[in-house]
Amino acid sequence: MNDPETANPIPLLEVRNIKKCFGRVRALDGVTFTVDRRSVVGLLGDNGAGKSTLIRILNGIYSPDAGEILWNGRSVHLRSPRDASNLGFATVYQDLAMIDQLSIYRNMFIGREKNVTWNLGPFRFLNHKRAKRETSAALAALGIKIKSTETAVEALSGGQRQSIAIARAVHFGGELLILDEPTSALSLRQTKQVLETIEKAREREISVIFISHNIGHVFEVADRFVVLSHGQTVANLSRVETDENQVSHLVREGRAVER
Amino acid sequence: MNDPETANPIPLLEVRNIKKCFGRVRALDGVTFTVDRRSVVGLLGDNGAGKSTLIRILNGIYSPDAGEILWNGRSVHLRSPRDASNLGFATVYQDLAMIDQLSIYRNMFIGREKNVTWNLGPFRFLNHKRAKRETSAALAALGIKIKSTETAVEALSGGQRQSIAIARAVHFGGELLILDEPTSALSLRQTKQVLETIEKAREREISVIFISHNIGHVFEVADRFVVLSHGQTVANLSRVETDENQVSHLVREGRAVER
Amino acid sequence: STAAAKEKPVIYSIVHGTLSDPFWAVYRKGLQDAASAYGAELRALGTEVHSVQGEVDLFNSALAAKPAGIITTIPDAAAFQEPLERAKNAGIPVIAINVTDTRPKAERDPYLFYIGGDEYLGGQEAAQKVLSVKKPAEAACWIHEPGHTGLEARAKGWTDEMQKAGIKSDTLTFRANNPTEAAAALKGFLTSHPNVDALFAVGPPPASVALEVLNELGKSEKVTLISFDLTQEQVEAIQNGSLLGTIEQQQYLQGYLGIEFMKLYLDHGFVPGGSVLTGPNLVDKANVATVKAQVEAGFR
Amino acid sequence: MTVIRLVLARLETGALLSALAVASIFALWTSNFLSLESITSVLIVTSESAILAIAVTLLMIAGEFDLSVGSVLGLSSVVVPLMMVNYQVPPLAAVMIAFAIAVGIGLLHGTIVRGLRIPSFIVTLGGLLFWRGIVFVITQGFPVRVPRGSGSLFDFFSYRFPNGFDVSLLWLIAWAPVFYVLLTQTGFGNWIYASGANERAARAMGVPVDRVRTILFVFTSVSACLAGLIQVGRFGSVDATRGQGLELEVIAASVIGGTSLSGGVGSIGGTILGCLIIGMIRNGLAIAGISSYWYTAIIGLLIVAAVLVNKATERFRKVAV
Amino acid sequence: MTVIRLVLARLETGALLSALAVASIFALWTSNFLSLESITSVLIVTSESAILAIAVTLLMIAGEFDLSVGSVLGLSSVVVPLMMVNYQVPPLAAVMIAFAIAVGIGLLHGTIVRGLRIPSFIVTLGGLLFWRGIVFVITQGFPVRVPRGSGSLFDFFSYRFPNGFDVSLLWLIAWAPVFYVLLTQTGFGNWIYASGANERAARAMGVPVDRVRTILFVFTSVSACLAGLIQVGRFGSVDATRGQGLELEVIAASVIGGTSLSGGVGSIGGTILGCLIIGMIRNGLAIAGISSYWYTAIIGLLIVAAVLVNKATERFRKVAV
Ligand SMILES: Nc1ncnc2c1ncn2[C@@H]1O[C@H](COP(=O)(O)OP(=O)(O)OP(=O)(O)O)[C@@H](O)[C@H]1O
Ligand SMILES: Nc1ncnc2c1ncn2[C@@H]1O[C@H](COP(=O)(O)OP(=O)(O)OP(=O)(O)O)[C@@H](O)[C@H]1O
Ligand SMILES: [Mg+2]
Ligand SMILES: [Mg+2]
Repeated sequence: MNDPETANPIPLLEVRNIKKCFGRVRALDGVTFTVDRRSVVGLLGDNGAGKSTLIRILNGIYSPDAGEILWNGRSVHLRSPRDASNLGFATVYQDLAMIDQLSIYRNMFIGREKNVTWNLGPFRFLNHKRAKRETSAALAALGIKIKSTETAVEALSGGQRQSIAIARAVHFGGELLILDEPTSALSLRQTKQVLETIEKAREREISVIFISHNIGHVFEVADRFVVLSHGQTVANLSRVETDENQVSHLVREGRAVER
Repeated sequence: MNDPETANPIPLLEVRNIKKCFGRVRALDGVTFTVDRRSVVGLLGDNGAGKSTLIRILNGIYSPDAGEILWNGRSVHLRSPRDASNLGFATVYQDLAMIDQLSIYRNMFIGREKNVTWNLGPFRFLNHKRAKRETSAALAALGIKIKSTETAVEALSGGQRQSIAIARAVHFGGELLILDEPTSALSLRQTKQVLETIEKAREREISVIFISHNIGHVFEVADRFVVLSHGQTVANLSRVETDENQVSHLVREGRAVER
Repeated sequence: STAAAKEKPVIYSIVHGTLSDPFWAVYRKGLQDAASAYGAELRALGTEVHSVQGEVDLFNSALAAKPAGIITTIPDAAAFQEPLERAKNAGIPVIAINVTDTRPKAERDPYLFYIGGDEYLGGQEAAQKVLSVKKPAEAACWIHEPGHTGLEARAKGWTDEMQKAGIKSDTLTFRANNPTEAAAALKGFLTSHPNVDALFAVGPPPASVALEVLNELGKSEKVTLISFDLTQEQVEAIQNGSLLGTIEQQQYLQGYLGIEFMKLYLDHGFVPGGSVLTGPNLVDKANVATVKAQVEAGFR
Repeated sequence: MTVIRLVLARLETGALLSALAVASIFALWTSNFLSLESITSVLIVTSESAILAIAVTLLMIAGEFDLSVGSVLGLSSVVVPLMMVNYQVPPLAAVMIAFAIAVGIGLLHGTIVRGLRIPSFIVTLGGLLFWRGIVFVITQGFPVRVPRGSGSLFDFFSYRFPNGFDVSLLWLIAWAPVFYVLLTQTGFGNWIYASGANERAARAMGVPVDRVRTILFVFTSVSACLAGLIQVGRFGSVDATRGQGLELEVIAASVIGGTSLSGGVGSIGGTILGCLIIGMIRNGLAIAGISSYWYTAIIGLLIVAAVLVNKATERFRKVAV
Repeated sequence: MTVIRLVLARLETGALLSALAVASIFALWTSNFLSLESITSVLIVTSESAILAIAVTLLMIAGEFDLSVGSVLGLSSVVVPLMMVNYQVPPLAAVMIAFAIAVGIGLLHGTIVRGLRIPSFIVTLGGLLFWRGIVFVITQGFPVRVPRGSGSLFDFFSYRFPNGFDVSLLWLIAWAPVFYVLLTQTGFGNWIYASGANERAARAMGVPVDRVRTILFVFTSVSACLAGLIQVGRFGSVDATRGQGLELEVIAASVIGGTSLSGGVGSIGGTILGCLIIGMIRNGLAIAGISSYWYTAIIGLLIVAAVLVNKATERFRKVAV
């Protein structure tokens, strides 16, 4: 938005040589890639490759041992998820991160209450009606059918929970949508809707990082494929350079096909 | 095992007209199907169809409002997961159900300690070494690479956690293995291994209930497809009667193709 | 003078309750005044709540510090037997104050002598004072810390004496840490026992609550209130007639004399012939004026 | 039907039923339980403890404990009359200073819990001992006479109307709705629930968990200060043991009112009812003439019984916050 | 290096460092802290409280509280001499009956928690009041003396050797390893951790959570009984307030030793060290002759400081149970 030129050379997000150890486990060992404006990056890798750790670092949940994160070309230090959401990140975590005991609509707006408050002098109050209405709308937009937004999240099925987390991220989505295996529990129908949503996000100038083990799904939407293996970036390919087979092989073997 | 005749007419498990309401939500509204010996049943259905609720009922976590469960032809009342495991069920729950703070090998044997205890008079003690060794072996059998079985489960990646839960169920698998979306977080490589494991289970006379939204995966292993929709059994087809398209359609639409 | 400072004997004082209790505050002042007068290094300890066990543990710690002498209460003779014997073997003199082992000297725990009052007598005296002004229809006595041996003894003295006079006396056991709750409970009791017209509060906390409750109920006239120990509030209440009187032990003396006698024993080996009784002493309208200034200055 | 369902669904309903059960038992048992005298004294007790318990409830919902409230109450009760008597501080200034101290204590507790990552249980247990020790140091154990001449100020906290009611009830009526609105109608209330129900998820969703809890530690200290001032005005003197043992009682009231010890669940109404239940039990037993050694035992039984009524009706309540 | 890593990784290490820190402070501060007299008296106090705290720790790891231990300790301490004096029950039988009562109380608490789904906090708070009330009722507030002739039996629980050490230390040395083995080397120990860390998952994995907790309630009551009898032996008498306030102290010792209030985390060694830390602080301050003014306040500070040492070294410890 700051820079509406179409041929902008500065990428939206740049991740440079990020490293992170847990004790003796090297979860990330030098990860580098960029997310351009209006692009969908598919982040791939075997189980334990370090994808979720990277996402947590992007949200300030962990701090990296080394490396740099640049946002719009400027180096940023993310100390908490709050910092990240202020920058304009919206994330669906792999473990979903919802408050089971609270209702759907409260979960929708936790940490984002300012969107549904009304002011009385210096005080801000929640507009419950509006929160419920907006929640219903956001769910409907994703094609999710749930009887009441007052239901506690713990009463939902695995897929329903996941849908709500996605709806939350999409609804507030700033400039970067980060989806860590968002479709793992979703039915075919729901999955299709999520993939469409990703497409629409791109059209709305929102960039997306999309993690999934279903390479087919990733291929349907991504412009660029970043493959991690044992915490390292082993490939960074644009859609035109590659095909499903090559990417599958990279994910499986953690290195390129021997020629 | 009790009845080694091959043409046994009594199915291993029979679920008859199970119903379950939560407040005004009818999660299950009459589910009926059977699991034959040495067979893999694929349980399919849209998000919120009631699959996981059924699994919880089979494990005595919820008690059904109506209906009957027959095991080897005899009606059983399951009051707790302990009852179920005594009958010979081993389950991977969709939400995994592990103790995050405990180590991998302890998680492996919780509730199944008698497999790794040694006796001193009337007392039973854990054999930690053996527990770790057996855990490593069970993980290796599934092709899972993890540095140490002493790591806390909370330090694992999503896919690693899921692999451990599967390893646990497979390792103790009695006569019926119940897998609720076991491959959702797994990489292609891991998924393949799990599907192979299911095949092997059948060869070892173990029956399997396999839930997944990936109909391709289900088709690779299942002999029979049970489709739920809004808590009801809308289809129960053997492999020879159907194909992937028909099942996909059933799952998507909740009813058969109009002819 | 540094040599003299080093010479200062270390004297421990240990009690079975919290020193933040108003009663022990006065006692402590006695200790301190004597300690500075006689050049002793005072170490005054108390438990956090009423606890004999906690006191014995403190006593053991004090023994480990190898002091010149220890001044302690003996709320439970059996519990103190073994520690006192150890003190004796270690050659550390002990003076008992406030409550003690009442058995004859030959049988009792090994300590030098006792300085203090007699709780049971104090309770009796409270009853006698009330009986001297009227014959209550029904009486009651309020222990704010049930199980506290000293308070229970006061209550028993009162109850026995009332029974002798043929008057029924109930025992209340509401705690007074939360005065509002205690007030509500006392009101409840007075509602359900409308005949009660004499009340014995075994210490300042229940006395304070009882004064307020009787005032609020307009029963200050009808119910004769008597109490134990002295605070400014009680003094004022005696002056304005809402409190008949209060029994005190002159515990300042227990502290002051404790140090003084310990010093005399340490320097010259003096031991008095018997117990030194500091109470019970009745304060009522007749003598309240004389003690008022003392209370304000913290001597009573 | 729907109305009944909705009422039954609320967390407070169980506590309400418990309260009604306790009230009925005593009303049948003793004739005086419903007298004005008895009602007012129950209400006074309830108001005081509820003012404190409400703040403690919020903190418990957010997943932390405050064991220091009794000592903080003691401290503020002692500090105000002491300043007025010994240092001729004007009453209003003394009160302001007491509240400032309370704010400081709350901030201190919150900062230690948050900055040093020490469990709140330990920090506030330390606080329980430390602030009680400070009370002892400044009073030297002597009770402090409350200057009633300054009645006008303390009347503000606890004036007793001729009909027996007390200003403290008005304080509760003013205090409770503020916290109720805070908890249920603001984003901050959302954060309180989220912090206690699932701290990790709350952080991931952008809730400033540490800040929320620090603010709540300030609330508990300030409430303790207010409750202390309400008590001070009523009785002629304060001794250094004022408020001892209160921490457990307010936590108990919260739990009786439906607050969960593990965080994430609780309500203002339930807590007030919890305080009412405890108040009624204590007062009712005294009216029934059980005042002696059985008193303690029977309180124990009735507390369990009261919660039992709550639980027995629980299955009707299944709606999320 | 690896050995150091492994040692640092244990949960107990933090508590050990705290204990060493406290011991060093007092050893430097006062010359008598390391005298035999002082060491034995710390060990006696530590043994008594640790015997109780160990069981409380297990229960806390399993995710429940027992606030009634102080009252149960009081009850069993009172019941034994009372039966011997008033009903001429033989000593051994009296002790057996006391243990039977303790088992009964534990079962009762466990059954109410489990059967009626009332939080353990409330049930055992009820127990705290009820059993204390019963003590008041049966003693009428007066201390009970242990008949001397029976000395031989109580020597079994608490005999002080000429060198100052006490049998209670042997009890701890016998008691602690049993629970240590139970917690770390048996399936039941696994269940204890699982029940507290994630009750729902534990049930799903086939852990009989309710049975585990009920058994642990029995353990806490029985431990309280044993600790009570040890104290009866040491003091030769019991008063009606015996054990009052103990519940908070043993929970504090557990938490200082690294036990989590929310369940799933804790160790026997840590708890013993926690008891030792509290014992040393009390003893050390008494020996140092800290002005009684400051005594309480400083205990509070030192408890927080002790946990701080523990936390400061925490990042080295990252190995699962
Ligand atoms: N908190 C932690 N402590 C210790 N090790 C951790 C922690 N979090 C992650 N790890 C380790 O770091 C590695 C990377 O984990 P991560 O969750 O990032 O994998 P992932 O690529 O998301 O895998 P998946 O596809 O299974 O979700 C794993 O080996 C994991 O065990
Ligand atoms: N404890 C509960 N309380 C109330 N409603 C519940 C509860 N558990 C499940 N439900 C509801 O029952 C329905 C079925 O849920 P279930 O988890 O069985 O679906 P599912 O088929 O497993 O879906 P998914 O594929 O998303 O995992 C859903 O509408 C859900 O909201
Ligand atoms: Mg991941
Ligand atoms: Mg499911």
